[in-house]
Amino acid sequence: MAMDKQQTQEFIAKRVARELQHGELVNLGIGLPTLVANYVPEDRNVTFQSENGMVGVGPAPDESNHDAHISNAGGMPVTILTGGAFFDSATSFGLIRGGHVATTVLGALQVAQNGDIANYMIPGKMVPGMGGAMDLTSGAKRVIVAMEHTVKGNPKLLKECTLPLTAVKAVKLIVTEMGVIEVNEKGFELIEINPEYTVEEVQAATDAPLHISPNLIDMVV
Amino acid sequence: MAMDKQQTQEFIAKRVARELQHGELVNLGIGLPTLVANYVPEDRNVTFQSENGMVGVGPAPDESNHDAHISNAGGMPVTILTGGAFFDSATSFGLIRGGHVATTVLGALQVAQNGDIANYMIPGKMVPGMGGAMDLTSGAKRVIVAMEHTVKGNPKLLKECTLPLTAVKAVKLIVTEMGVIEVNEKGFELIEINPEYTVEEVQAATDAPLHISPNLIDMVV
Amino acid sequence: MNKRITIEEAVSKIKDGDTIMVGGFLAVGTPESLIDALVAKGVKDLTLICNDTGFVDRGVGKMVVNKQFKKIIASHIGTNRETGRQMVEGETEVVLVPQGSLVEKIRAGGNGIGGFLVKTGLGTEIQKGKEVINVDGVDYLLKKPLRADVAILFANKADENGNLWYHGTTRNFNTVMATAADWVVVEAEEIVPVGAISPNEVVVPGVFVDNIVQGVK
Amino acid sequence: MNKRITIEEAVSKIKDGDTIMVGGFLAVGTPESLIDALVAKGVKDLTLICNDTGFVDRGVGKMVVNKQFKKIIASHIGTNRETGRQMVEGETEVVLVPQGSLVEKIRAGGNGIGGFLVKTGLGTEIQKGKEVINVDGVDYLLKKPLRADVAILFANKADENGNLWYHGTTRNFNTVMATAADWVVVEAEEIVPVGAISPNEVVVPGVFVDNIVQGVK
Repeated sequence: MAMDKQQTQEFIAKRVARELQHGELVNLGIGLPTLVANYVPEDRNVTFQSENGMVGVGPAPDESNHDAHISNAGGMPVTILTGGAFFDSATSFGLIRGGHVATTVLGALQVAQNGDIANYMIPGKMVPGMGGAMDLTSGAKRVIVAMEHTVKGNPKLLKECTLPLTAVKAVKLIVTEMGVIEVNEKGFELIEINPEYTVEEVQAATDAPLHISPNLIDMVV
Repeated sequence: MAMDKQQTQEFIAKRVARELQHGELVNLGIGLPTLVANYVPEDRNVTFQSENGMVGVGPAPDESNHDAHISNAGGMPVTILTGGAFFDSATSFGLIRGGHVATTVLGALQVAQNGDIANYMIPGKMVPGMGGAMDLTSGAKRVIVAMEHTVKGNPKLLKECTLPLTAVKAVKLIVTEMGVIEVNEKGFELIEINPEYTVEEVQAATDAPLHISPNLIDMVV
Repeated sequence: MNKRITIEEAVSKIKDGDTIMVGGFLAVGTPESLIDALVAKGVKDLTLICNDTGFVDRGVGKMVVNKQFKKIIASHIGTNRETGRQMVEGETEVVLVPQGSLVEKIRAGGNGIGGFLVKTGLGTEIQKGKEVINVDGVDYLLKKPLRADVAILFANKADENGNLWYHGTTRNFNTVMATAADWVVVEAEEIVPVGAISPNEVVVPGVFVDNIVQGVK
Repeated sequence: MNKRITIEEAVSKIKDGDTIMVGGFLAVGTPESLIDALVAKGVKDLTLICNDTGFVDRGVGKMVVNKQFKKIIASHIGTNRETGRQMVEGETEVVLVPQGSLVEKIRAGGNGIGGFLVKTGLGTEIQKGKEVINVDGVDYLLKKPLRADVAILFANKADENGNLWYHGTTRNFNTVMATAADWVVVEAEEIVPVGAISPNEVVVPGVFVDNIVQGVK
């Protein structure tokens, strides 16, 4: 792999962007998932929500255009697109829990083969709090995890999560730099593979049985 | 009594108006209670809510000023005073149930000596529905009943209600053309009497023991 | 995304047997043009969720007179004598719900709340068949969420993206019903281009709204 | 009724041991002037209810650094390392609540809802100590209401009657907290005469607000 960290993240974000459907309302987590907004196919009108209180999230403003009262859920300055709207946190989580958010894209520390996800704390080490992640993973119609396949060489796709869970049986799709994995009744099913890797390499980096789709194709970003 | 029906209602409304405190948010039921707004003492700033979605209810508009989109909970055209606000029914009942409405003034079919109130249906005869009455009687901090003392000569202040209840132990004060009755741990306590009546006459028109306040005074409107 | 359709297209999506929410409070803030079109179409066996049943000649009451409902869930039916007649004669099932609970049940249905606890109705006939849940020594009734197949709503102004703006007391049940139906269509007094309603002034974000129609003046 | 008071009068009403709600989301829409005055006053042993604990030098985080809280209820503390340090070293009790449940618990506290059911947190550590209630075959967690003695909030604009108007993403927890405290004070960027905010554009009706103060630019 010639990809550095930034290239890897962009590669994953590009592939996730192709999952977003025309007309959908989408919530992107902070970090890697935020990059997805940059790669939405031009023929698709996707609306982004930020759970601190807006739909129609646009790109970061120029310095000259910066409005301290418009920010995203990561606290970073953003703009609002024409046709967007501001609202309070109660309405925002009504959107999320009420199934109005079609897709949420989140990072994860661990994902289990039954769809369990852990992404909000490492006991004794990192306890930032779950923020909106528990509501998003239990409320959005489709939960996509966008993350690097391993952390320091250790698998993040597991038989069972060992960290405190964010949600049970929530994840439907995982996109990593190695491939695209569907979480279904079989467990993890590899449906697309990055041609830079072999199936054996992906399995070796995954700590749960990897079912190989009969229709496995090369990952296209 | 020289008072006709309209005079009786105005008399009751005037007495109720003196109960409203400076700065209070008040909800008036339809019919007689609506008249209370006309008699608020001038030194008191009282805000009226209409549960269909406004605070700052003002008087009915002139014909020329009529806005079909501004009405009260009885569906009648009203105006909004400067400083008022419009909102939806969820917010409106949040105000009511959340204890933000200090006083509600309602009519009643029956009131029991423990404060039970029945005011929304007569089975087999009149079933209009409770509208907002159940929320108002269980949510407002103080429930005042404004009504004529009897109906067709029959008492409406009873030992126990016989009609389906609107709320249990809700009523704190009853104002009729005969007097002002507090509902407390003793039951009905007559605290003011219309000098046109004797205590015996008020008791005769009341189907539950009437405790006479040691500080009984003449009703002043 | 231009969400504008015709009134004909809108009513074509509403089928016999549907559960339908209708915005409005005593025919203020009611989608009268959509109601008129539904009366003309004659779709029937509907379940209605509405604050009240309006009047015989105004609001959703016109559909009551046209006998289009098999069941009515409302807080008040006293202004439409035909609703009372149909209830008494067993033609239509009527379920009365306290107004504050009704709007909150709809909010729950649209906002992913599986149920909620209120004191409203404790010790009254409303309590029948409902679970009493004690929280820290206080009794409450458990109220369940309500959803519908379709919501037909009113707004004073809508942009082509479905963002809604209201004037006066027209919001009532409209804003909450927008969250709680599988398909939401809004009749606007005025349709404006996207951008004409400031994001600070939007009352209901367009993401809740599937389609808009222009009301007939 | 002119609800305007000075910042000094406002902070004089906040006492050691109070439970205090603070509006804002990562220090956007936070009443910074009131926070600065509370830091100066040094009121302590407070219980904080806030979405997050801001930053060490911005938002409610300044009060964390000043060790004014004995307990913190929030959805996120990751942007303020001092909160984490106080938690780990046992100086401050921290209760983490999922963001959507936190705002809904506050809404329940202010709107007469005795509790509500959500799926959020089912099967996670959040479930510990909470009642699981099954409604029509589906499990939910019962969440209880939250209220406070005091709420200190932000608005972009307030009229002298307490009506509030917001711009951008500053609403966040402010609008809901306005309903849920015994005493509510709002720091406005701009105070305008009554009537300057149209009744159609009011975001939080003044009936929820006890006092307003002018923020320091």
